[in-house]
Amino acid sequence: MITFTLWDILRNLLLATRWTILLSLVSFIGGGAVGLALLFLRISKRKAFRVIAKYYIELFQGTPLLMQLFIAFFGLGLFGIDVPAWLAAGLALTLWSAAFLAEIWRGCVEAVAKGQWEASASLGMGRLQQMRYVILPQALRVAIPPTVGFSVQIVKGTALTSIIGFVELSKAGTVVTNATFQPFTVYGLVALIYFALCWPLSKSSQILERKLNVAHRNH
Amino acid sequence: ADALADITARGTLRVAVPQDFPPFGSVGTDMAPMGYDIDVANLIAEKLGVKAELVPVTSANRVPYLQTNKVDLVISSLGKNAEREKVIDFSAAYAPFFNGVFAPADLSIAKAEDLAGKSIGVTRGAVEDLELTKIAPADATIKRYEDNNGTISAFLSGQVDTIATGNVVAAAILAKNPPKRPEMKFLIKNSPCYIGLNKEQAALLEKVNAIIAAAKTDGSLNAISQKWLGADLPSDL
Amino acid sequence: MSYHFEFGWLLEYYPEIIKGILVTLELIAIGGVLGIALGIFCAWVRALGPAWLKPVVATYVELIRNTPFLIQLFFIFFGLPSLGLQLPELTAANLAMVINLGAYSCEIIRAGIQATPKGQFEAGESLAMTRFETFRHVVLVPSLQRIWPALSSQVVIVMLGSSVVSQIAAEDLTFAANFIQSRTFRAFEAYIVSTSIYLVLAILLRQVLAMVGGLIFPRRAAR
Amino acid sequence: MSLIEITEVRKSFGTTEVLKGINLNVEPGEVIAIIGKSGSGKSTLLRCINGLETITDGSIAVAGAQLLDDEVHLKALRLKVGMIFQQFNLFPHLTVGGNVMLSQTVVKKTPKAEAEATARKMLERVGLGHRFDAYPDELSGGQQQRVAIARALAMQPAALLCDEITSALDPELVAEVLAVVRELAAEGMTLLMVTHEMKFARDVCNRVVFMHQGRVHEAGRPEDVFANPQTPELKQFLGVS
Amino acid sequence: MSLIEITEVRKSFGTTEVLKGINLNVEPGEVIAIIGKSGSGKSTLLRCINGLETITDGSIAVAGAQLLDDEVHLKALRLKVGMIFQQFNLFPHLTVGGNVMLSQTVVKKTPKAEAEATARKMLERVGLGHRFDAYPDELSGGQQQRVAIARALAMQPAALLCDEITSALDPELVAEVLAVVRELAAEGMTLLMVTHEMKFARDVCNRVVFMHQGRVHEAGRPEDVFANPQTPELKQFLGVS
Ligand SMILES: Nc1ncnc2c1ncn2[C@@H]1O[C@H](COP(=O)(O)OP(=O)(O)OP(=O)(O)O)[C@@H](O)[C@H]1O
Ligand SMILES: Nc1ncnc2c1ncn2[C@@H]1O[C@H](COP(=O)(O)OP(=O)(O)OP(=O)(O)O)[C@@H](O)[C@H]1O
Ligand SMILES: [Mg+2]
Ligand SMILES: [Mg+2]
Repeated sequence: MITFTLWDILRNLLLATRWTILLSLVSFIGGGAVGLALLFLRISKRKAFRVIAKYYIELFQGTPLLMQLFIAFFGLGLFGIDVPAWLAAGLALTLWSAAFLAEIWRGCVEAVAKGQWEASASLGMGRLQQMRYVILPQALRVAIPPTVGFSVQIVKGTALTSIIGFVELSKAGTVVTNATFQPFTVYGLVALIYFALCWPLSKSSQILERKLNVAHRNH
Repeated sequence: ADALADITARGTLRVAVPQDFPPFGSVGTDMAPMGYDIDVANLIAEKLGVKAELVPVTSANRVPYLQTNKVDLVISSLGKNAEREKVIDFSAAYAPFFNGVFAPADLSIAKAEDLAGKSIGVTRGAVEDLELTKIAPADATIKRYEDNNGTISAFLSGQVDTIATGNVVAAAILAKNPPKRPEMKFLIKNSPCYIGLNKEQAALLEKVNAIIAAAKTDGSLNAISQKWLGADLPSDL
Repeated sequence: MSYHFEFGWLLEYYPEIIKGILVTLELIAIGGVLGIALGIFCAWVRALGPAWLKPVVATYVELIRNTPFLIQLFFIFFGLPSLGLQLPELTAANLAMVINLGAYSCEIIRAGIQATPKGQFEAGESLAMTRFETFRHVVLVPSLQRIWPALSSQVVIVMLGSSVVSQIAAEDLTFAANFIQSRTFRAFEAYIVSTSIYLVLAILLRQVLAMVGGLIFPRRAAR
Repeated sequence: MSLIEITEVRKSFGTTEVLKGINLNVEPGEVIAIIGKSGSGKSTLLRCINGLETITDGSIAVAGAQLLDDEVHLKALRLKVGMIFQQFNLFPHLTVGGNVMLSQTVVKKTPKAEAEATARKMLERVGLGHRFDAYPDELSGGQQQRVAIARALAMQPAALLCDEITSALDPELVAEVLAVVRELAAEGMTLLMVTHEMKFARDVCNRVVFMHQGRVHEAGRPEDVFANPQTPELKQFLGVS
Repeated sequence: MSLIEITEVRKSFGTTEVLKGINLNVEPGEVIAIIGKSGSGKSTLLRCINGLETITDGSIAVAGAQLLDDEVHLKALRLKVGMIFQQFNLFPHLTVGGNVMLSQTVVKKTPKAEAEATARKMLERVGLGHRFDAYPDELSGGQQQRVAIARALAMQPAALLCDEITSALDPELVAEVLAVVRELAAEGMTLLMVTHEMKFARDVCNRVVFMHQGRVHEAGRPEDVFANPQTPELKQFLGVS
């Protein structure tokens, strides 16, 4: 048996954490971009667009992320499309987080008073201009806390990419445990690292929210 | 397409290997895979005259890797059954199965029938899962965990009475001096491991079988067995 | 495509699939009801409860929300026995679900309570109700109504997240899929079927929650 | 013995003193109007009497019992003194009937049938017997405020505190609420009301209390106070200068 | 040719018809007051003219161009007709100056310097030149409404639609907004305003239109309409019976 020192365990977990962070960033940035596009569809004037976006969101929010990853990687492979694992992971995580972000942001856009749409329309702005100059800047303020809050779910969600071969934090935990038979030490450390990644995000989301509420009350 | 030709052309043999199933596959302190299956993978690659490219897999995705042509072989302590054989091909046996049922001394178990009323922890999809499902009495409860670690943790935390695992693993558990000292109750026999290949790859299958046969005679497979299982290859393999 | 899909043989495994669906339903039923109850209690503590309990609940909520469900599950199933508490896998899975949803719903419900107009508290108190009675009879229902859609989404998310309980051998829907694929090596069929079932469950669950909302909230009266 | 005895009551928010030593005795059956500029402390005084604010100094006694700041004493107090707010504060998730029954069943543990009978009687009294099963948001503001009155009455209080109960109402609806209050006064209910309806105060009240900068600046019978204001502040407030 | 020609306009929400065939021509420079009970369709009419609602039947033409429901036509229309709302609807994330400049730079692609000059001029015109860098929430309601007027004026519209633009204001602030409108009228701006300020309507308008149940029930010069209402409905509305 090879013996792992505590440092060996921690080092390997931290190395794997790089994947967790990288995948989170990809998922967040990609999901943000696709989510924004999806948001436009979801609140479009055209019913067809709204319906498409609605079903998309329903599908991606209604199935386990694990399966989405599996299908993105192996499902496409079945059809002879050889997607590398990083692409499949990026794709699935992006599509998945886009569904959630679009829905979060829709709530924020709808929170902007109807009068703002009407006032900007009566000034001759087109729909995109209204969004760009009037609605989004206001929605953005309320959107920041729940968006940051959701990033915690993304960080935890990346754990599932192990199904397509990524040895990120969770998977590294399992693998190391299987070599060391010290589940407590290893999972304790894993939990700690996740907490260290997620807690600052949750906390800043809460602080932002509180700031926002105070700002609201001052109006 | 002919897989063997592809491998030769590519110069690499892509092999799915476990990293959560010691002693067949686990990792070293540098997170590189190691174990019985890894050594066999390297051996076959060497004999084919190509480089081995190891792809760590889990029990849930090892076959999809093969089916989608992301690997050429699955050397992941696969057991064989009729249903599996409908989907993929199996080589000749490359590893014995020295796995047994382990339990603390105060449990008197000598054969499969004695498992009645007991709970047994196994790793889902592993050979011992397939075998025990066949031979365990109806009122024994088989608990199937995701990986070896789950199985061992379940045993150590008392969630199951007995586990089925390899003797080397059991020795490793013993070395940690747990309150429940597992001792071997009986061996799960007649259930060696096979290498998995895609169907209709006769050339590759033939080649792999030839390499295994050669390795059995020239003693290199026996050396791997000694190294990881602490025992000689049984003569009937 | 060289792979040939075949679904017919899955019929052979219908007992596993049915059992898996039932276990998943049990997890979400127990987790949903008790988790929301725990969430209500914690939200009450955080918004209005005794000062000494607040940090306890806050710690619990932060710990759970910032670590993966799987790790929580492992600690309950493999860790609690060392404290002398040995739980069967299904009980452990249920407990983990309750604890997990409890923390998430706590934060959601708290937001609903905090959005209650101050006048509602004052009206309740000036009618001689205690602070707790006011919470229970005046504040709670409109607060829940206000956040019901968010809470429903969270329940669906937790239902989908429940799939990892298969790792401690709890025989839910994902376990069934994994079990089947480990026997037959037909992962695609097994996962496609289980994914479809999850989708149907998610849609049904959403509708059930909307119906429950319609029952406990007689009208759209929350401001 | 007075029903409500307010002695040297002071109340500060942080460093600003809002009530600066209030003395006021309310006799049973009296109807008192509290008038004064915005910010003079009228609402704060009512809220202190109802225990919604804790007083900083002085004492308040209702029917001889001291007002203390613990749940038991507060509850006893609030059973004797009901309060009605500017913003109605009806419970949106309960029907009109449910609103009026709730505190009876919860606080007094009145059996449901009896609570319902009381609720119907009180709603009848404010002219809303027929809206028992309606929800608050189906009612006009005036009707909502009358439900709030019925809700307070259902607890059978010895006195009612009313804080600008018509200020949030459209002009057409003010009259219907005042009619209800007028009737209560005629029936002998003790009323302490903050109001801006000078005509109403003059017609219905026994006594008018003018508050200014946290003090009772002038008080007396409405005839005297309105016709002969003594202080320049009251004169200015009444617009006679 | 009239500036705004409204011909047999009908508008339904679901099955209820809110406008039941409106005919109205507005000449350049005319100042028209629309009066009528709540729910009579006044706001809906203005919103139809501005294209915020799609009409069910009939036609609306502004400066000879038909109002059609696509982005190009709507934009052309809105460049000619500005609208001011009861709730101001300033953009809270922009300064006063930003509010007035935004649509110029975005819609008309006016260079920034020029837009700023126009914005300053318009703000000057409503008496708020010195608040260019303030944010809307730092202004009183009256000031906010004047900014909204400046914002509409900056697009140099041929006509302005005003929907109860003083209804959300405290009484003291109404006058300052009306003063601005009065000045616009004097300068020859075409104005179509829904208002409850009868005195203002009488003083400033050329024509008064009384709407009742989705129809133009009576219309004419203010002197005539207010002094000699013809229909019982208008009489009742004006409180002369
Ligand atoms: N919770 C509070 N915290 C701090 N200051 C308060 C609070 N409540 C009231 N005040 C201040 O106390 C003073 C008196 O307020 P109060 O509401 O009693 O006046 P009021 O006479 O009822 O006025 P109004 O006619 O406007 O209702 C005001 O200056 C107010 O700003
Ligand atoms: N979006 C809508 N959907 C359905 N009905 C509407 C809508 N907007 C207005 N209505 C109805 O149309 C009728 C006329 O409304 P409108 O707002 O035009 O009246 P108004 O004359 O402006 O009244 P007010 O003086 O109260 O502003 C009302 O009965 C109203 O309920
Ligand atoms: Mg007050
Ligand atoms: Mg209107």
